[in-house]
Amino acid sequence: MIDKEVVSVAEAVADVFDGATVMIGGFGEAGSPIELIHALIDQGATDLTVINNNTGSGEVGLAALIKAGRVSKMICSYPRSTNSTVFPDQYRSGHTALELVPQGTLAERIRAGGAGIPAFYTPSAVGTPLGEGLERRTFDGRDYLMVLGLTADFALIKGRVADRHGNVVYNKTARNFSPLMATAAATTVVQAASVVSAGELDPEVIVTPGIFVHRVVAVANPAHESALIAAGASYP
Amino acid sequence: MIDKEVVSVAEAVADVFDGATVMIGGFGEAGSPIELIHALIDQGATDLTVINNNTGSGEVGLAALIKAGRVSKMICSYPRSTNSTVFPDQYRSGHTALELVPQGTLAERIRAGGAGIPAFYTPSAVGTPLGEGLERRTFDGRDYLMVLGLTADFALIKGRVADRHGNVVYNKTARNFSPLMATAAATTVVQAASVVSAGELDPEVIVTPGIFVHRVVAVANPAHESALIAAGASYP
Amino acid sequence: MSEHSTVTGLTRDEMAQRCALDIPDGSYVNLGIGIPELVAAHVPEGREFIYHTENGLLGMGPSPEPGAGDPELINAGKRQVTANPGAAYFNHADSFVMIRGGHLDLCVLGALQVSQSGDLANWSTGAPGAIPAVGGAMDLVAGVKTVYLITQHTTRNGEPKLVESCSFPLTGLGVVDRIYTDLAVIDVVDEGFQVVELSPGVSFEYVQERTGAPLIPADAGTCG
Amino acid sequence: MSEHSTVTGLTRDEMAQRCALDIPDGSYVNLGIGIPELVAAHVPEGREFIYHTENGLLGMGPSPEPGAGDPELINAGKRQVTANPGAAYFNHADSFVMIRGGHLDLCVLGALQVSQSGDLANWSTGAPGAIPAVGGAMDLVAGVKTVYLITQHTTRNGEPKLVESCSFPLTGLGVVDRIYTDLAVIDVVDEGFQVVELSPGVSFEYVQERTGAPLIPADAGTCG
Repeated sequence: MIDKEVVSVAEAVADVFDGATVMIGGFGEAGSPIELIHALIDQGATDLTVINNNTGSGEVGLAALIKAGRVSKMICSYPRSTNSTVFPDQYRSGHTALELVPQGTLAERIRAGGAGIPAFYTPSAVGTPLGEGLERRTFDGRDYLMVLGLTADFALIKGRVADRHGNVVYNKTARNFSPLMATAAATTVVQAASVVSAGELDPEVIVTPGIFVHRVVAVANPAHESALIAAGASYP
Repeated sequence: MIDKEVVSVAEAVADVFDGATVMIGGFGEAGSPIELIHALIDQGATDLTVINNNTGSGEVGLAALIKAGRVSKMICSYPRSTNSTVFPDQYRSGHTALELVPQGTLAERIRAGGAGIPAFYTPSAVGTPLGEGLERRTFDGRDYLMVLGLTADFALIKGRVADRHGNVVYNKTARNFSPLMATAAATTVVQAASVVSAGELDPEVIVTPGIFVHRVVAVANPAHESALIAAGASYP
Repeated sequence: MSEHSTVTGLTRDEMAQRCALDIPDGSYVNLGIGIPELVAAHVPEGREFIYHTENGLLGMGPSPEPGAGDPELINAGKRQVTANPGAAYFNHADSFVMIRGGHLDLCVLGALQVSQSGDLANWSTGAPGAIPAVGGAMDLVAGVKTVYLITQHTTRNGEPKLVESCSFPLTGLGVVDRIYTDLAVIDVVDEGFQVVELSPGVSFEYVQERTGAPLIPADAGTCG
Repeated sequence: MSEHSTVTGLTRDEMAQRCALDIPDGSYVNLGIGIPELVAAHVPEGREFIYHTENGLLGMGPSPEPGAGDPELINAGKRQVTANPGAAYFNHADSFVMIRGGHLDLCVLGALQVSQSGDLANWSTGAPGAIPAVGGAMDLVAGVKTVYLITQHTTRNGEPKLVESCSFPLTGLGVVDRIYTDLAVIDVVDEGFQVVELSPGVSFEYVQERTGAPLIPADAGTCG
């Protein structure tokens, strides 16, 4: 019987290796898999390339991972937020490199990586500093840039409900990048507030089909970044 | 108040013009918007380029449109089915041209058209007759073909439920190409078994958001192609 | 500069209100962070706009009542919002299908600089040591059918934001359609900046003095 | 040809059963139309496969009871099927994300011809006047991790289907991993066709006589 559930967040991230590329779902705090990120901090992998729209807030979740010195490169669209002080320090000190990608191009590059599409053309960033160095090509009289698909070794994702086949549904705008990242990683790990038996999710409403998911772990009451920050928390 | 509902299938397709490119949802009979197609036959537009995975069956729906001589070109992946006799005749007589596209490339070309992506690279069809004439390029040591996005003037689509904002949900494998086509057409027309008020569909389960849909028409008891064929029907 | 002491121009709210007047009923609209967000509070009587936020929601509603929000129902500015009847959630790729694919009717953005050929700079001053951050701005200007800006006419230091050519890093080339400032409404046409209307009590000369490129008067014929 | 009168080889069901033995538990599998479909009836005890059909269903189940089907719940062969617990529906682009993106573990297809370098021809004989139709075959062979074929070893006229190079239009170049025929199981390795096992009562020479390229015996060392 197919059962992708693992018993702990520690087990779920046990094989993340030094130098790995890790996609982390979420836009701001919505969809941020805080418990998986904290387990990754405990696990110790370092020299990570992390792909996320942002760079975290406060000193919990993604920001804590960066603060712990584990991230050698961020690929993101918006590394600047309220309460985002950790990344600027690591960036200015040269510890963490930055690849800045327009948000829509970032999303589509991840989708392409998961879809077996090595490259596509986009009109975004033509004529701007973020288009420099990219190949330019004209279609129907308009200029476009060629950008490459993005893949990762791991994706860490937060769902609302998952079943043991790995099917996932999300909560509101916590969906964001996660369904794309699930397709683009060699190993996709999902934390969900509840894990149910196959057949309990309506096949019409599944957002991420189980084929994209390798491990599921229940985190019954996931923390919210803003609540942790308001409480003055930092991790570890 | 936003209300995209129109009162009849005739009104829904009234502005389809001679020479238009029309995407028609469905894979075989699943998702085929038969009533909209029949309304298009009545309406009279001709010299159409039609994009659909197949070429219809029997002498109803898409096959009837082809039989009526209205289709000058089909873009599809599989113009051969049980009971598909109309297209072969029109193809052999030279009345209807054929652009054959691998199914996954067809789907992705439609998605790209809707996504503002003029071209992308795919490994499908490399080294085959369907790859001839396409630009070839190597990424990471593997060969890919560049293919172009596809757009249309109209998309005719069958949903299960639509709301008056144009949000749509589908029935099982009737979903297939329809959500992609909805994004790729200048005017997207949806027939749905029921049309409800905005707010009656759960925002978490909407498959086609209303921004992609321009007209919605209720067809309470849509015909199934196989049932029509079994009953010996032909249209008109 | 003789008018200086008497000219105040439009407030932030008034700029947003003036902009909202030009948005057709039923439009699908993306509002940038800052003054553009205020447009939502000034929808003209009898019109309905559907708001898109690029983090995956169409049909965005106002802020929730205190305590009633969900930290996972937020807008692109990461503030809690609500979902109106008819709303839909979707993933980020689908969200930018809407943007890049030209499905949104209009976006309203802020500006650091805009050039007379419609180039926009609104994501970076290029200052050394600054953390660059672009978000969805480049995708919005490249994909949305109509791009409006709302901005103060000059910087806090009184420097023009409407210029011959931008000195800050660009967001997009030739993408801006119309600009709403505290002093005027200005179209970007083939010939450059064309004044559409002046704010109450503001003269053409006053605006021209504060603009870094020639202005075409409202009544001049153009082919824009 | 001396064995001709006594050799029958495997039946269609036996070929499918033999193939199923090689599919690991928990595999995500796409089965082509024809003999490959029979694999689903021969899943070895204790294993579970999840079937993908490219028209938008993962977790495809068997045919419905007569009268219980839905004409809009069909497989790629357009036959009515069912959905197993844990199934999911999705659109065609997402379906081919699974295929092209390398997420499916295995597909089992039919063949018109296969070459010793793993080229497959299975969509067209190139006959004049024939209506060409490709469906998802080219995407499957380009994207799925492992490609198995099930096919009669020769055509009805006794011509070899395993050949040095295909004369029919190709589906894909160098894409086939293993071939299950009525006479043998054969891997495509760097050196060509390598016999993995012979069907009961079938000799190597018998198979070689019916194959259009050299066969490597099962016990020969290779680097494939």
